[in-house]
Amino acid sequence: MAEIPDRISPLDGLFEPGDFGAVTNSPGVEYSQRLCGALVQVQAWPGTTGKVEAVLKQVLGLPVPKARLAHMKDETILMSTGPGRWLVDDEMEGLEEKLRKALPSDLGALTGLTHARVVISVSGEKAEWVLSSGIAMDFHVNAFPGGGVQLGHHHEIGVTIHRLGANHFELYAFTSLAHGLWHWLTHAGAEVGYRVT
Amino acid sequence: MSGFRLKAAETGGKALHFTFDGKSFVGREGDTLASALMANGVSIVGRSFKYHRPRGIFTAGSEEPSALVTLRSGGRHEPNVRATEIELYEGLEARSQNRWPSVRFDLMAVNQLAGKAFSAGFYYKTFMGPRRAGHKATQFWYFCEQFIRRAAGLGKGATSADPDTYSRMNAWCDVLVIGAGAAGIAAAGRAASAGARVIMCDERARGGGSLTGAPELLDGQPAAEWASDAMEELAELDNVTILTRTTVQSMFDGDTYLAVERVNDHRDEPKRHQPRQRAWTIRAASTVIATGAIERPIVFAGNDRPGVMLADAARRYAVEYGVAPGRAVAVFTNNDTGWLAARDMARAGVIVSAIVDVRADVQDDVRKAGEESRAEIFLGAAITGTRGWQELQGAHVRDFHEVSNTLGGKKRFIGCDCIAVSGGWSPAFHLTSQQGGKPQWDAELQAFLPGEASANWFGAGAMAGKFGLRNAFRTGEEAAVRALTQAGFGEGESSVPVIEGDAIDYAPAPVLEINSPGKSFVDLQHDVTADDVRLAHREGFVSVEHLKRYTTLGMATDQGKTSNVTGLAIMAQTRDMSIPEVGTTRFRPPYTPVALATLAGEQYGHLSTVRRTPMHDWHVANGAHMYANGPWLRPESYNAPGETVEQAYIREARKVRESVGLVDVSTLGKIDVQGPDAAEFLNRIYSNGFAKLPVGKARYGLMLREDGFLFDDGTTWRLDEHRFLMTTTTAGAGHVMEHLEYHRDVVWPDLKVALTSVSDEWAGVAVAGPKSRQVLAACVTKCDVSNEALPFMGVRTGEIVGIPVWIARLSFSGEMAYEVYCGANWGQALWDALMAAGEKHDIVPYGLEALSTLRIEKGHVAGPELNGRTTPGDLGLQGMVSSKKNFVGAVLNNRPAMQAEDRLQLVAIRSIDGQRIIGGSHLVKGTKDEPGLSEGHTTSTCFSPALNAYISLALLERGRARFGEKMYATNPVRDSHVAVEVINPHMVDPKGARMHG
Amino acid sequence: MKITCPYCGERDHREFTYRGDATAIRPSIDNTSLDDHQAFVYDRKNTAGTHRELWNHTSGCRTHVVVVRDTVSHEIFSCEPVGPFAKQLARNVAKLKGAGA
Amino acid sequence: MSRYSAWEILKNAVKGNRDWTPAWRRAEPKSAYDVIIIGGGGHGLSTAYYLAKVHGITNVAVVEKGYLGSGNVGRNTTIVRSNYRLTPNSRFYEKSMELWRELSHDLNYNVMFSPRGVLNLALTPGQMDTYAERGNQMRLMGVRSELLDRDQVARLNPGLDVSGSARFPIEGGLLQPDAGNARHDAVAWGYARAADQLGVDIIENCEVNGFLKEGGRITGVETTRGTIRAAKTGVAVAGNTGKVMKLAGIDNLPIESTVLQAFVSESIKPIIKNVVTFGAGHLYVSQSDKGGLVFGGNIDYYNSYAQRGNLPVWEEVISELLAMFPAFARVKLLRSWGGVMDMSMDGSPIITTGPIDGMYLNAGWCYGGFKATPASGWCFAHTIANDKASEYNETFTLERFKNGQSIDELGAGPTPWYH
Ligand SMILES: Cc1cc2nc3c(=O)[nH]c(=O)nc-3n(C[C@H](O)[C@H](O)[C@H](O)COP(=O)(O)OP(=O)(O)OC[C@H]3O[C@@H](n4cnc5c(N)ncnc54)[C@H](O)[C@@H]3O)c2cc1C
Ligand SMILES: NC(=O)c1ccc[n+]([C@@H]2O[C@H](COP(=O)([O-])OP(=O)(O)OC[C@H]3O[C@@H](n4cnc5c(N)ncnc54)[C@H](O)[C@@H]3O)[C@@H](O)[C@H]2O)c1
Ligand SMILES: Cc1cc2nc3c(=O)[nH]c(=O)nc-3n(C[C@H](O)[C@H](O)[C@H](O)COP(=O)(O)O)c2cc1C
Ligand SMILES: [Zn+2]
Repeated sequence: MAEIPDRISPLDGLFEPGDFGAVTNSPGVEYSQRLCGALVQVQAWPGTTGKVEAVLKQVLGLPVPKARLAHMKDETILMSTGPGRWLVDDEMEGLEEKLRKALPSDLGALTGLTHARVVISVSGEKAEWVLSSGIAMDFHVNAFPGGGVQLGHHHEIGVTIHRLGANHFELYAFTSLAHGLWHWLTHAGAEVGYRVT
Repeated sequence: MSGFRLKAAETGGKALHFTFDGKSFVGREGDTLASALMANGVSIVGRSFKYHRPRGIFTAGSEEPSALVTLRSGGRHEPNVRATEIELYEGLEARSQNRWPSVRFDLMAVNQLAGKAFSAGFYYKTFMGPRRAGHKATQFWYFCEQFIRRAAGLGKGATSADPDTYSRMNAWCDVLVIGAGAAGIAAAGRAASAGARVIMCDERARGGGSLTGAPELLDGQPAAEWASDAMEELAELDNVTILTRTTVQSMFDGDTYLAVERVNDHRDEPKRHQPRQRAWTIRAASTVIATGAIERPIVFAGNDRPGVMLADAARRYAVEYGVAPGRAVAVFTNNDTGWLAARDMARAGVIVSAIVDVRADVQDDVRKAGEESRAEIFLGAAITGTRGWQELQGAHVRDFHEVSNTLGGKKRFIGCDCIAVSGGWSPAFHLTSQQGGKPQWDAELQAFLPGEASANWFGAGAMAGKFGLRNAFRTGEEAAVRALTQAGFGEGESSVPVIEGDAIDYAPAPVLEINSPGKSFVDLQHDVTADDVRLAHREGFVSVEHLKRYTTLGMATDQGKTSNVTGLAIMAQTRDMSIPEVGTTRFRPPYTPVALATLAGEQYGHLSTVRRTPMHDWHVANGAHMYANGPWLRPESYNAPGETVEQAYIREARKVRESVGLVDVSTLGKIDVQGPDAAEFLNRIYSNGFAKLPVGKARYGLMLREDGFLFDDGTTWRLDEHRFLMTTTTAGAGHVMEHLEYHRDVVWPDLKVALTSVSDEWAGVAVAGPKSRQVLAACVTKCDVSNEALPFMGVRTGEIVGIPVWIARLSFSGEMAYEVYCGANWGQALWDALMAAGEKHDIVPYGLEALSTLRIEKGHVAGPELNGRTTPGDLGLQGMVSSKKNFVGAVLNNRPAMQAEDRLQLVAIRSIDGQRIIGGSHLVKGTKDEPGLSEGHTTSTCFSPALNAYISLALLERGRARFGEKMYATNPVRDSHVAVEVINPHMVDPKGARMHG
Repeated sequence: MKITCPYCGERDHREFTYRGDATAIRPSIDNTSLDDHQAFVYDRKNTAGTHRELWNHTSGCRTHVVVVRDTVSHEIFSCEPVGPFAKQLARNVAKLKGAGA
Repeated sequence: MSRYSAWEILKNAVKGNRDWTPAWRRAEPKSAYDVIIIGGGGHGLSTAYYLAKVHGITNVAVVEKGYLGSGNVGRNTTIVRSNYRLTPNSRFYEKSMELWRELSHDLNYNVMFSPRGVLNLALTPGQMDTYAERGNQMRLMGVRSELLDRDQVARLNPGLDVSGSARFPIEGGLLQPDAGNARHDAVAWGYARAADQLGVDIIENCEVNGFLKEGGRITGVETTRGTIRAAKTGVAVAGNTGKVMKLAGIDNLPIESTVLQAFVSESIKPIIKNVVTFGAGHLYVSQSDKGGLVFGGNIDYYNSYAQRGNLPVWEEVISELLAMFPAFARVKLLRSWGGVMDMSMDGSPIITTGPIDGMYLNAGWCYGGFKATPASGWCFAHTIANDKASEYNETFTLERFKNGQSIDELGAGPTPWYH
């Protein structure tokens, strides 16, 4: 049987490593991209939230984060993205099947989004500044602390934003719109200098 | 006016070279273009709007009505820049505007000769032209208008795109401070001390506001030095952001402000990688507005001559820029600040020849300031006229009686080349007025004050009518405390400096016009005179808003910052009313004009984002012309070299019917519908039944709007008992998603349904044609694609080159066809695999045109037929409207007019004689010359290779009863008139043998 | 305008989609009265002043909310969740307001 | 009162412009009239004028709550056109064009009707077909229209980005050469002056705050300046329809009020000829005689009675303007403002008798009622005078929403914020 072809990121061809814009000594921001091994959205029904949380905890081995927060362990990120809704990002494939077994439809719904998003990492001293320039959201740590998750948009491009630390964010960008998001990030990053790795 | 650089300042600062109207000059670092021109003795800077009269420099800030120039060239060409605001840089290139051939000699100035006839409202009374019927009636005005349009206008616009970039920034804060004068600094300091997140904006290059030229000592330091230290200290705080060269332009609802940062306008061109300007959207919890006050003039005859300027501006040129505004300056005032301006100018080395005050007497300390200026003093006097050709040479002074507002005594002449006028101060509450705040008149200060707060803002300093430095600091801190409370903070600490210096009265005498013979200008840019105001009154345009619109007072680029109150005063006097009874016009955003590109921000040049399918690059590389379809770009056709779009799509469509083709359908909207109630939910959404759709089957569904008209269509696949994949039209995807979510959340919250857009998760390829099954059979594994195992409308999983896929046997083309979906990241690999598998059948990729041709031949409806005005019945889809269940739109779809027989109904037409039917045709009975009224129109038109004829789908009145009728498809705008036959829209394979086969 | 989404917190109104008068109630699915449906689809009180209206946080969590807003001053008085998770979210709103977020 | 002419201007100029008299009398409300028109906007004033001129009904008062023309007639982007697709609209707006062409003479007031052409840009071949379909409908209805290709469009308006590399490349456009614009304020003032000369009382600063009702019939109004009786009362208050009709006990109408913003740039020398609209979004721009670029786009999407809008629409509209005309980048925005729109559920107007006896309603003008001003007044006057619609407004009823005969030019459905 043929081997499964490589997955191609929607940013392939655009994402060229190097330093760009006003880089003097060190760049203001660094960008990198990755595809998720598995990205699965979990949706509970109003009465089943507790049960779904228990399933998630058991399958992922992670405590379930409160609204607008994420928990991480090893290769797994569990993000709260809406009422009774979570997004699980796992390095390994096969997550959807694993969860589906544990989560019958009377408890909730599972939707695979592995190919629907590309993750762009934005880090560096100017990360907050760059993101603020295009996303109408308060990025101050008091409003958006490390470990926080927010859903927002840059013009018509929706993004889920996970803040890993003071100067580090991951943007879950829609596959078909990733080009547009990348275009903006390069525009915004040029002023402070950006490094693509 | 013949300004010059004052001795004391001659050596300071770096020399900067610049040109004005092609002539070279030298200015100094720290100059504005205005101060540099003044230092070089240039007095005529531009021409007025209507009469083309010479205009000089009137102010020293953003309120400037007169000194407008064109800056830079090429794509950076920018008209109507205020010389008083632009900071000088090496190589600056400026030109005067609205003049021909030159600014000193302008032929259009003949307009002045007809001055009286050109009075306000004159256009409305003439140019109607001779009375003629029909189209001709208006031609006369239309003819004249072109000349008028050419004479009007200020600078010229650029003709090429701008090479610069623009950016945006979003900011949140606890306390926004607008204005970094004394009040602003005090407010920011206080707010910062409480730990609040503070943003302070000032439109000038440096903070300090009026402190930069103030004669006072603060904590023993000169005010300017104190201010710059204070700004530095603030800037060092982590919780304070200071934005200079940043004008807060607009206040919007919810304490949202738009500020524009001129990041690079003080440079020749932007620093590399930097934007020219940045638009800040600032969302504040509370705001201190400390925008100061704007000085206003007194109106008198001949007051528009270059050399007449505001007193505080003249003072600032001398004190802050080291430039004398003239060789001999006369001050004309109705308040004490004029005297201080005279004194400060004299201290800086300017010769003040006279101080003319309308008041009969002044306080001792004011009189002392006058003495220090060594000027001749005229109390109870007024300037009644000026002398000079283009420039000012002197003024006439007469006695003036303040209470009776009358002139008397002999006319005396004073020689001066600059008149510095002060008519008092108008608080700058523009931002609060923008939100609809009603200003209130203060009779004591003779000024409008901001009035009640409409949002979480607090006024401070001169903006709130609290004049004087001591007041500014005190009210700045008070406002900060209120703002802090509003934002949920403590009160912070006070740090008001010790102030030594004048404590003067800012209240002026209520005199804003000296009525004497000669043209007295109220609005310097629009050439509105005091007589125009009186004429408006005579003609009944007495409401302020009528006055404004009839005379255009305050409608120029300065929006009347220095002329509104004087205009009101004249109207008030004419109506024998008080100023507040007359009222004031509303300020609107922006505060000062803003470059359009700044408001487009980073979007300048990049309208909406393109949605790209995973196969996008392949399409482009293979000759596809990409075509906008909703937010996506899709291949129109794949053109071989030399091939037209029509040739290409006919070839592609023919190939599909003969053999096989494939098309990228990744753009279809795809929605994951899951949950125990998913089937019930779909059953309520679609007009046809979905409750009993078996697992592993797809069904074509129709959705109606609430009002019973067709909304969208598509196939929905039952993947599982509780799991469906809905597809929508490409353009309709967003609206359908919202429609579903709305019904789930608002109408039926008790249904357990999860809705997720998976449009980006799946790449989709449709494989169509008699050989399609063979193509799949050649590459699909883990799935039997035989007719028995995968019948029409069946849905299965499988693999292609190891890629997991969904395969649904659906047909849009009427051929045997399949849609194959896989994870988007594999989309290209799937495409390649299908192309390879089809190679021996000569598989072709086909684009939108061929796709459309195939479905037209089959009579399938799409976007053009779902135009928002059609019902299922209109399109022959009544059979898909269930009468056994209730669904969205069911009831209103039953209204009699929507079921009527005389509606436009779907038909097809075929060209009878081989002539081409062109898109957008109407169906008529008459000849080309007399076509008659429209009975219907074409919707989707193509050449059909299957029928070997030009055909079209069409909507025709009572169409279904008219098959066989001969008509014309007329297209006068495209010059065609084609004989057609009305036929059944199911043109190819009406029984469906091919797709079921 | 700023709207406090019960899930996401205070956000710019540009992230939300207006969905109309919240006092117009869709007749239940088995109501077939033409008048009721017509009233729901076409008749509007079009209030000047305090208005209950629906918005969807389209660019955020996609929750629907009922906003009470003054259509003359644009002041927003309250924002309550609707939909299946309304009860759960109602608790959130109180929290979000308390945090001053 | 004198007729206006070039001669009058010269004569007066010589005399220092001292002899001009008010354009209209400041009338005091009488206790009763044959007809009261509520709303001193374009439609109210033109109604009064045609009542007097065409129907000989001169005992008429127009009551206006603020200054005359303070509503939408004084704040619109002045586009006058009849390039409609649906027959009822096409007929009505072409009637309006006929009246526009004669208007300056008719009123003896130069309303500066300027048929400079309205050009709708098409950005895809599909849009060209849609425009052709509309252009053909216009032709069949006797309205001039032309379908232009890209070069023709560019020649008319040199700053357009026709590079083909644009996100939405321009394919061509539909031109209505006889359409254009008119000076908004002059229209209000001209109608007011002409109506006044025919005996109509124009009463400013007089707000209607109640209706007189007798036996289910409207018999007049209560105002801030007293009670005024009338045999017939016409309501033409545009964005305020909801408020005013509530005073008469009509709580529900197929109308929602929203804000539409408009924008004007600083003056620049003539740069665009036509009124140009952009096909990839909602945007229209023209250049005023003063030189300002006057433009507008979508409504602010929520219900509103505030005459001001918000920032997102600025950004949207201006990005679209610059996509069309990139060379306008450094032209500066001078002023923006808002007007309250009476958005009807199908985007088409209502000119009808009722909904109560003695009352007549003129509303639902959405973005587009300025161009309707003459025909709206003409039809409303006809309807009031004859208690029956004219042939031009017989479909503009309230009942159409009930019986499924909506006149939905855009096909957007009963969702006002999508119209
Ligand atoms: C920004 C904007 C741009 C537009 N652009 C165009 C365009 O380009 N082309 C076009 O054709 N149309 C356009 N329109 C629409 C057009 O302006 C309106 O449809 C039309 O002006 C409405 O009719 P009117 O003139 O009678 O309304 P208005 O001028 O609004 O008249 C209604 C009057 O009623 C008065 N009133 C309200 N309540 C009371 C009361 N209780 N008592 C007494 N008086 C009352 C109001 O004060 C107002 O003066 C635009 C509208 C706006 C807001
Ligand atoms: N010549 C004079 O005598 C004179 C003139 C004006 C003020 N004053 C005195 O100065 C003190 C005033 O202090 P203050 O702080 O109230 O006013 P200020 O004039 O010192 O400061 C106002 C500041 O606000 C800035 N500003 C105005 N509008 C802005 C906007 N929209 N965006 C950004 N920045 C904006 C101005 O550039 C200025 O720097 C008072 O004592 C007043 O009486 C004196
Ligand atoms: C076609 C048109 C052109 C306009 N041109 C200008 C202008 O050149 N300068 C200006 O200040 N305002 C201009 N305005 C806007 C008016 O000043 C005013 O904002 C508008 O009539 C709304 O009134 P309001 O702002 O008082 O509410 C224009 C308005 C229209 C309708
Ligand atoms: Zn939200």
